[in-house]
Amino acid sequence: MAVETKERRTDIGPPHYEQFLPPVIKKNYGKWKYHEIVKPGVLLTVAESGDKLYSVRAATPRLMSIESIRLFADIADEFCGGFLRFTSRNNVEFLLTDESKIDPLIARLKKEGYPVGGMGPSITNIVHTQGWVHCHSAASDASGVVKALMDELFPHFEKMDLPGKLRIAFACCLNMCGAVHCSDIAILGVHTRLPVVSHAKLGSMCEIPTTVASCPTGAIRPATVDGKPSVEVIAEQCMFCSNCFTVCPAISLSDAEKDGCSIWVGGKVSNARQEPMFSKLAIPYLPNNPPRWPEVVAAVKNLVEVYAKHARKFERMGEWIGRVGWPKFFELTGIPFTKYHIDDFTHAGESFKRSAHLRQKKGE
Amino acid sequence: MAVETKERRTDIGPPHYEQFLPPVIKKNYGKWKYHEIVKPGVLLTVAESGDKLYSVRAATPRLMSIESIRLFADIADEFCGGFLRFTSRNNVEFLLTDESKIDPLIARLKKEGYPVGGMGPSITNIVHTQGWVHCHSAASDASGVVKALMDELFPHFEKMDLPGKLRIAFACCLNMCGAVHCSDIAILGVHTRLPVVSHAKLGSMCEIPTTVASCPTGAIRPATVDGKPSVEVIAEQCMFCSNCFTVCPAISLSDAEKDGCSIWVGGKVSNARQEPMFSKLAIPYLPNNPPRWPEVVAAVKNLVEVYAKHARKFERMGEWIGRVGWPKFFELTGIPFTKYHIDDFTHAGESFKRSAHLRQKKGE
Amino acid sequence: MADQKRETPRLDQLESGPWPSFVKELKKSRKNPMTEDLLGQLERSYEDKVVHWKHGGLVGVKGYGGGVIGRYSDVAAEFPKCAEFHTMRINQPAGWFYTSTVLRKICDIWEKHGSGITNMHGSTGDVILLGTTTPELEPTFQELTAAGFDLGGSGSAMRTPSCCCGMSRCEWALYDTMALTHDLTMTFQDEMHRPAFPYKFKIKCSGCPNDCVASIARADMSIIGTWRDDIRIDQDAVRAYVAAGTFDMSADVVDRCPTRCMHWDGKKLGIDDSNCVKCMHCINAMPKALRPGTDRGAVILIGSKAPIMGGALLSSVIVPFLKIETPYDDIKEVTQAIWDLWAEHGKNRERVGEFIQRIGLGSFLEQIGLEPCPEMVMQPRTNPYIFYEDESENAEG
Amino acid sequence: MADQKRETPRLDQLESGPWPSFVKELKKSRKNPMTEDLLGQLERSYEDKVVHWKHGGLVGVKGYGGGVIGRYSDVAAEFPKCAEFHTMRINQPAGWFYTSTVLRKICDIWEKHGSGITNMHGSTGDVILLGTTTPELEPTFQELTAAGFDLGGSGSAMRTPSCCCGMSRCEWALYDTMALTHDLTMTFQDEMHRPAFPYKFKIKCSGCPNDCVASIARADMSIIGTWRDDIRIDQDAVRAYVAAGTFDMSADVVDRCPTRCMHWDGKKLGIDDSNCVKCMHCINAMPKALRPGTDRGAVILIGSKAPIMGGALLSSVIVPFLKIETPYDDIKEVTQAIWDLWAEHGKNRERVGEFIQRIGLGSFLEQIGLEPCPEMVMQPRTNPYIFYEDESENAEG
Ligand code: SRM
Ligand code: SRM
Ligand code: SRM
Ligand code: SRM
Ligand code: SF4
Ligand code: SF4
Ligand code: SF4
Ligand code: SF4
Ligand code: SF4
Ligand code: SF4
Ligand code: SF4
Ligand code: SF4
Repeated sequence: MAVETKERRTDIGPPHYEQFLPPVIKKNYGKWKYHEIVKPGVLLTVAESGDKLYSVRAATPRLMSIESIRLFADIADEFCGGFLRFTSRNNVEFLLTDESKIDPLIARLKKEGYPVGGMGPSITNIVHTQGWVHCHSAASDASGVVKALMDELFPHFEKMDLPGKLRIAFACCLNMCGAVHCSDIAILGVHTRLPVVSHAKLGSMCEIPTTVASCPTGAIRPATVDGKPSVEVIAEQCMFCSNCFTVCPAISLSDAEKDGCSIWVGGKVSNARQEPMFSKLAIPYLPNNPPRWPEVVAAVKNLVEVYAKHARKFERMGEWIGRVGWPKFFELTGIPFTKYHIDDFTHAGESFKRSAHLRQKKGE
Repeated sequence: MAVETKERRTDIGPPHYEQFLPPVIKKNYGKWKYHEIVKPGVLLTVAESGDKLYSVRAATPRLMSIESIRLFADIADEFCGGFLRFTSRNNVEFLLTDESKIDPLIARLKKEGYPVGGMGPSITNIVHTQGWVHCHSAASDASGVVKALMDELFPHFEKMDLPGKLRIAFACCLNMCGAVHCSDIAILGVHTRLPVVSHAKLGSMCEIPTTVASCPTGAIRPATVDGKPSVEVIAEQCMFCSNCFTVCPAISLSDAEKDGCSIWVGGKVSNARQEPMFSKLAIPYLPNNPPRWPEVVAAVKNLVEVYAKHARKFERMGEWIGRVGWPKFFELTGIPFTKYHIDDFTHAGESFKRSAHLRQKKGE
Repeated sequence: MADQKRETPRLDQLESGPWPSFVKELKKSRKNPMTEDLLGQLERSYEDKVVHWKHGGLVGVKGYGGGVIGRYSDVAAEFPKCAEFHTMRINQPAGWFYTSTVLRKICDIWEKHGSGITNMHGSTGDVILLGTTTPELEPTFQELTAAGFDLGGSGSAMRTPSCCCGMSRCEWALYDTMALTHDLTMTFQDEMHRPAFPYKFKIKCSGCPNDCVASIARADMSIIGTWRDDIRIDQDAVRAYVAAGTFDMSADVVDRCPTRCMHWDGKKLGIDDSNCVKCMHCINAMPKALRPGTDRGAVILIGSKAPIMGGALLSSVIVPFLKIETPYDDIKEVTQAIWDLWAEHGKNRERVGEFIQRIGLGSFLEQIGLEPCPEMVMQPRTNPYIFYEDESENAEG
Repeated sequence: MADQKRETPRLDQLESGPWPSFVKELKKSRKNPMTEDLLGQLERSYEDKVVHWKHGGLVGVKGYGGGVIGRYSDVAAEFPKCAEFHTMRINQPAGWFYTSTVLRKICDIWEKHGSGITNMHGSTGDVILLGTTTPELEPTFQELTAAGFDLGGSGSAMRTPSCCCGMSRCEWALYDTMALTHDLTMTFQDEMHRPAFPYKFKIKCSGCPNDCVASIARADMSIIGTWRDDIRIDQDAVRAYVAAGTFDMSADVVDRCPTRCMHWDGKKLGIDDSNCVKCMHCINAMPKALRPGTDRGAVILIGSKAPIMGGALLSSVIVPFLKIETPYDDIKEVTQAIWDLWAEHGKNRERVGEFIQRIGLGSFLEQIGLEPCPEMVMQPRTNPYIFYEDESENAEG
């Protein structure tokens, strides 16, 4: 335990959630019977007791000013006794019992710029990360790409017109602070240029053994440069993961022209139907083109539309691809298949096609 | 090209197969229409031309005396114009056009001790290896285990009473000269004791770097013993694969009491229905108990019977287990699940259960 | 400089469009000079196409080893007010429930001590207060604790646990995710605030296999509700769904069951519960007609993480079924046993999932005192590289 | 000693039972003193429960680097006649077809020069002549070549290719396996007889995806027949199978199709051939009713092997479809390109499958001059560890 002054409170943990639950929840806690999405963004949950709870889900940009949080508080006071919650995907939910208040609430939220939707077979908020707003490691901005994407995909947020849920995630570097590795569609900021080492600073700023050990492919080795202890990078062995940079500030990978985004598809988390799956590489590289990343937006939109057109009811992106096969996926989306798509990391061999099960293309 | 004397013929390759084909095959080569197993061990192949070919399949022990091969030659002369072939699983097939000769041929083969069967949903010959008959590396005999097994499983060779094909393989060491890694049931000879190094001989008989490099787990390191260069084995890192022994005769792993057999299940090779699959560990160790290996025979028989009882039509062992799940397999066979069943080699993590998809056992 | 508005032509383009704009949010707080400079620096990044933050140093509040992420600008001369721009991670209430009152309290504190910019919420679950200076950390912390809030985790520590809304609103919650999350958070305060592990350790609790908090992908320990007995079926309600025609019972439900253990004859739905793997699909499709069984508990899985450095992992089963009952002693015991082993033998920056793969799941189980069972694997090993111990114990009758 | 029969009480127990007995076979040749001593040594192994052979030295015939496996007894004093007991691997005719005449020739040669014991056949496919001495090797070889036979492979060489009976007897053969096997064997005699590779290289040819020669599991290069157009259906014959009742069309055929691309309405069988993965199951189930299409060729897969030392591998697709036509130039070219690369960069005792995994399939393809295509992978990569080259070539419009 830490040394602490008498009056200073520490290790108190978060406030107990119970004090924030509306009465209808307290009463029916653990005694709900069924639910129904009554319209986009409006979930009705019915209790064994017959009580009804409406949850109205509105989009947020996640990056919130305290002014907007106060606005949410005001809206909650006005429509639902001050009770609200946030979701695991950074939407906000207003919790009501009075059915008549739903439409006014929706109208108000829309007016303030926080539209309602993201439920059922739709596209909900994009799980994302800091980007240029806060993180030193970012190979792309996060909030900007998300905003550009959701502006374009917005109809799928407000309507429930997709075959199944479609979860999108964005992460600004390979640390993947979020859901990129298991999303229907994921956008991942990537570096593609070799680390630049400040040999002058390295000795004093970084531990050389830690830096060497940080590289997953053993691309870093100790070296003496200009008489000073430093490290060097073996170019052919580096795959730009940035892990050396994480442990050593004297290393940098950022490159204005060569950083960009890769696109991944077919991951999922839920156990519904198929087991959880990782996302798979769809597009190795697209350029960073702020403020609206048109190449990324077009690529994602294409993926969404192809999925929407071809998947069956309830089928997630990865389940659909599993059914029709990857060759068909590349054919329908028009994405070229390259050597980058073929895994060459540790467990690469596990991804090779080891059977004659092939959908043969008819000969000409 | 090698230096050779004038008259000495080299690099002539095998004789051309065409000269060994019966006339009905020559005539209908590549123009067959369909087939039918008319009775156990008798395959009828019908040509587009309407011609009929009967193949009568008889068991062999694979290890054959020239006396028996001559007997086969005599039988072939008597029943089918001298034409016969061997199969990819070491059975012999007599090739006939005269339907009336089938039953006499079967009777004759049976009388000589080479029973007919092994077709369709049955157990055919066991693919196996040298064992104590010829290989230095054998952790168990091959022919003996196979004979003991097939004596017991014989009804399934003569009848077609299984749900699908059931392929058994035996290999006498981890080199697996055959089909052990992809068989419905496989028996594998295993060492379970540490290599014993003859330090006195090693320096002169083996290359130390090669010996060190041969170990998949890095359990061998150079060492000086009694002043001589040799190697030592790090006990905790050795998993008894015998690869060091393969490259270095001064190392030995044989152990009369501790060598034995492991049993593997659920592999397959064909692309029919599910893709090809590796065999999975069922029983880590059973003792070597010549001449009839009763523990091994009982274990395999149990596996066959459980499969025969529970699998659906066409379903191979691995497909059946896939359908009901591994917990059920262990339950039905009564085999205990141990830590040995959990992979801990390079790609181990790929075999962990990474979902909540579980058939829960009902609570008591 | 701060009262003069910076030009942000690139960012301004992100104010339009139907989706809520983070740029608008930043501008709502631009009266705060830190945020004004943040806007400027961000515009600069949009121009340069590179990030303008440097590695953070070690900053924090007294007695805590984590909860604050230090951050410094590399263009501080130009944007002095955000030269230092640390974030504070504040442990959210379980399930992210708030009242307007408590939210206003947080806003007031952050208005006083920070940039006025937040994330609601961070990916791990915390309230993220984005941007303050080193001297403000301790005062902010003290006001937060006074308001009932505490810091969340960062560094090589237990991280802020999170959970789905569970029993508060979902009929499928098979255990009380919020109660468990709160209890574990309180029990392990020391492990959260004073990093002593080889690397981070995250706990996420989902009430059912739908896993609405992505625990199987993003938590070193994933606790996912499940059941052992039969799915409860209301056949009338089933027929009502079919009559309503929103889906094709055969193609969309029966054929989508991962073990094909359902049967529909046009009138009656049959389920072979012994082959049901509790995937939730049929229940999801017909919430009014099907309900999970009543013998409830959770699967405990371990080890998921992002790719650094051995590749991403999903969590894998270590306890196929556990009743989740206060005071949660068995979960706490297994957690502690795992921590003890990993803390002693894990390498620096080795997540527990990677640690298990390195030492072998079999040996891991042995050392934490759990019995191996076939539910833990997709399939038994395929390679013959077995570390036999004493063959007498392997021999089988 | 040799004319005095050795006691073999343990082996004798393996003479009874319905399965053909290898002990009887040994005894049939026991008039040969080598075999008599082999019986004795084998009985000794049955008693001791260990093998009594030592590592073989380098023995062979002039100008050949393989084809003979040297073998020496470690109890030679007791069993002097099998002190040396080498095997000769004789390249079998494609498809293992023989006439009585040619078999008798082999028997006569082996009676004269060896133990009289054989394997019909070895696991790779050769006729194995089991047991002779060093001086007998060359005379045996010369008599064999005179009879039209040659040695097969051993050591770090191309091994004896083998194939299923294919067009000789099977209506499903989608290319001529025996012709291809014979041609490749003849073309690559030098590679077979003079080991110059990092390790062994096996070729196996199966006429269709049933893979009756286990090529996908046991060959560094697996050539498996397939087709591209539609399965040919005789609907009357389909109905006849259903009427005969040997299987349940829905449960056993339609539901077992791996892509569920079949449809049966009780009268007519429909197949969505664009989703058919050519698994053969439906055709296997109804050989009189269904037949593969007529646009035929093969899939080329590469790299299968037993577990030593990186773990077992199945072969993986490198050419999804190739027309198999004499003179087979494209197969030979791709084989040669693979060998050149592997011979230069493969490590000692590194099979080509392991080599590909080490250098990466993408880079392997590039170096042998094949284009990557999605048919080569089960799925694209899941980890983001991409070795980007020039991003301009990666950029996508
Ligand atoms: C509110 C929230 C939990 C929370 O505590 O915050 C939630 C709430 C519900 N989820 Fe969820 N899920 C929530 C995140 C998730 C996640 C996590 C994520 O996306 O990162 C998943 C896993 C996604 C994945 O697999 O990648 C998730 C997978 C599901 C599924 C399975 C869908 C599938 O077919 O795979 C269901 C079942 C369904 O929708 O039929 C489900 C169903 C539901 C139900 C119907 C449960 C109920 O009876 O209340 C809730 C409303 C449905 C809806 O939004 O369509 N929820 N749900 C989360 C809302 C996020 C948002 O703002 O959009
Ligand atoms: C003769 C032989 C090929 C040869 O050139 O020697 C052969 C011949 C036939 N195979 Fe085979 N297969 C032969 C080894 C194999 C192997 C290889 C092996 O076992 O090592 C396999 C792969 C086994 C595996 O998956 O592990 C094999 C998997 C098949 C299959 C797929 C069965 C499945 O459901 O997985 C069929 C289709 C069927 O039986 O319906 C098949 C079908 C056939 C047919 C019906 C083909 C035909 O129309 O002629 C032949 C007779 C069937 C039978 O024996 O039941 N053959 N067949 C081999 C006989 C071995 C023996 O003596 O028993
Ligand atoms: C703030 C947050 C992103 C966000 O915008 O929400 C975040 C931000 C950072 N993460 Fe993270 N991670 C955050 C959730 C995650 C998650 C998602 C989760 O927890 O569900 C992951 C993936 C799951 C996992 O834990 O594997 C994640 C995987 C990483 C990793 C890779 C760890 C790995 O084992 O692969 C790193 C690298 C590291 O630890 O050195 C990392 C490192 C970082 C650092 C500390 C950067 C660094 O190199 O030291 C980032 C600080 C950014 C900043 O300046 O604010 N962050 N990080 C999330 C924490 C907020 C919160 O407390 O609620
Ligand atoms: C004779 C035969 C077994 C049999 O009874 O049929 C055989 C016998 C030997 N094999 Fe094999 N292998 C035989 C087919 C196989 C097969 C099956 C196949 O070819 O279809 C395999 C598995 C497939 C593969 O190639 O991976 C096989 C995988 C091995 C291995 C492991 C190779 C690996 O990469 O994992 C070794 C070890 C080695 O090469 O050092 C090996 C080594 C050996 C050696 C040479 C022993 C050694 O350590 O040097 C054996 C000599 C035994 C002897 O004294 O006669 N043998 N070996 C087979 C060759 C007969 C023939 O030419 O027809
Ligand atoms: S994904 Fe990378 S850049 Fe983005 S917040 Fe996480 S560590 Fe920072
Ligand atoms: S970026 Fe990654 S791969 Fe490249 S040197 Fe750094 S740690 Fe190694
Ligand atoms: S499996 Fe092992 S012991 Fe048996 S023949 Fe092959 S190398 Fe020899
Ligand atoms: S038996 Fe295998 S694991 Fe053991 S030391 Fe020898 S090579 Fe290494
Ligand atoms: S995980 Fe299950 S219990 Fe929790 S909110 Fe989602 S559906 Fe409900
Ligand atoms: S919960 Fe899933 S596995 Fe169980 S019956 Fe329903 S669909 Fe099938
Ligand atoms: S592999 Fe195909 S073509 Fe060859 S014998 Fe078997 S079924 Fe016939
Ligand atoms: S060959 Fe296989 S994949 Fe094709 S239709 Fe028949 S069963 Fe289906």
